[in-house]
Amino acid sequence: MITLDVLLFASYADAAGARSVRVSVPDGARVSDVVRAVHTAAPSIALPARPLVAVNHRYALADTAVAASDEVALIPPVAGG
Amino acid sequence: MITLDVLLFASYADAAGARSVRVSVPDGARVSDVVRAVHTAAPSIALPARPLVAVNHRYALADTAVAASDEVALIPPVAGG
Amino acid sequence: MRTALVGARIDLAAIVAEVTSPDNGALSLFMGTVRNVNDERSVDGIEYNAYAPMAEREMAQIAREAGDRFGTEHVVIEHRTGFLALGEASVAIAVGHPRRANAMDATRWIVEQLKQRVPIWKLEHYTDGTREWVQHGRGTSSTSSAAAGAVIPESDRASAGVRDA
Amino acid sequence: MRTALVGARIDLAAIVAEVTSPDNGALSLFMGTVRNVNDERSVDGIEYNAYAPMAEREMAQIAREAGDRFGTEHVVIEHRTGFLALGEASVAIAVGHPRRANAMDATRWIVEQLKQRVPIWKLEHYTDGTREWVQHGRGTSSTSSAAAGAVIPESDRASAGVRDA
Repeated sequence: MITLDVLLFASYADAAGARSVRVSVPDGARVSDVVRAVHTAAPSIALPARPLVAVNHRYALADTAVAASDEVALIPPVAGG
Repeated sequence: MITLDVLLFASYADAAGARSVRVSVPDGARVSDVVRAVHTAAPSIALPARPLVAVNHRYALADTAVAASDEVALIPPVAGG
Repeated sequence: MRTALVGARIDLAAIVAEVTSPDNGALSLFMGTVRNVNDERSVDGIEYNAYAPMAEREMAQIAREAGDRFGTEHVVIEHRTGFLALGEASVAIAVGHPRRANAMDATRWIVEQLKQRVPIWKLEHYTDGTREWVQHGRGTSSTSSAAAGAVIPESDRASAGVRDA
Repeated sequence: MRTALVGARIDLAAIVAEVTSPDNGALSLFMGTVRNVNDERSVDGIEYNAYAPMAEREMAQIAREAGDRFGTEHVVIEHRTGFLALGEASVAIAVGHPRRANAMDATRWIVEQLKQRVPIWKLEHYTDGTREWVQHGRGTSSTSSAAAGAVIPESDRASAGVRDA
């Protein structure tokens, strides 16, 4: 198992009442596994069906593999500018 | 007859060696008559077939009537910006 | 070429100086400013919140892509964070280019990319005392997310499906 | 809304302040600057010459038309006259608007109209000591003239035929 503190922002952070959520996923887990784990750990976050996820500051695919050293973040719909 | 000092700019002024050219046209003359008179008075100006002409600071039509009190100008192809 | 998240007021004169060059015949600028009304609600100010390291990476990437696509090194993008009052500039984009059409096209492309890709969020403060995170497009989260996904480069795209969500 | 021919350096900060308003979410700017090369000739500077009263009238007219067309009062156009060194701004256009697309569309429309309608000419000074009046489009005078005629409003168009020329 690997443990990750998944970063949360904006409406996701407000819904969770925290800037990150700790999840455990099996070794060899992929982004989609992390998203499911966040959904279980923090059901108050209204995640869309296919939330944007960043791994090490880059948008990641659902099947991107995740390691314990990765910085993983859930990205709410962006609204800059 | 009416006498007009037709204003010249840029390449037209350089070709004529003057900022204006004096022409006389019949009473009731139109812009096209003024252009022909300029062409005769200052043949060194390389006028296009249909030069732009302004009467009182507005682009004018070939058949616009011209009075002695009008400010008439020949407008070379513009190049601002 | 320079991009930055900034905490203080955007210095437009400095940005203009940076993209000014005798090689350029045109300089195009865009600034986003805080508006007093959004979706018919009266706004007091906006708090800009960024995922800073990723926002900086995406902004730098957008500037590089714009440079390649439109053919110029003279690109500056600055985005502010923190609380902004009405009328203040949240973002400034400046492009210098030999040709005016390219300068304007590049500016427009950058602002659209920035709004779709850069992880920055705004918390609007309304005059009635309430606050809300702005959702562009006013669609559902899932719609907005799909729209964003569609413009992020294939190599850089998120689509973490949550089949049981 | 303000338009002006100016003899001194364009003050961008002042122009930006003029079109800034809490009603606006976007501010678009365009500046034309003196480039060191034109048609592969090395340029030293450009002398801008205007038919001042008519240029001012046309600029004001363009600003009004842009305001009507794009829905904003926040339009400023300044054009310089006299000799400009490399890198100096010859024209500045600023548009503030609630919406970014309109601000950028208006800016582009204004610069194109300005180049087609406003009686201003430029005498390029080349590094080899020669000077030449710039002809946009590099066509013959008659081509340029026809092109200009095509965009001037019907009510305001010149077409003084010289049948015997």
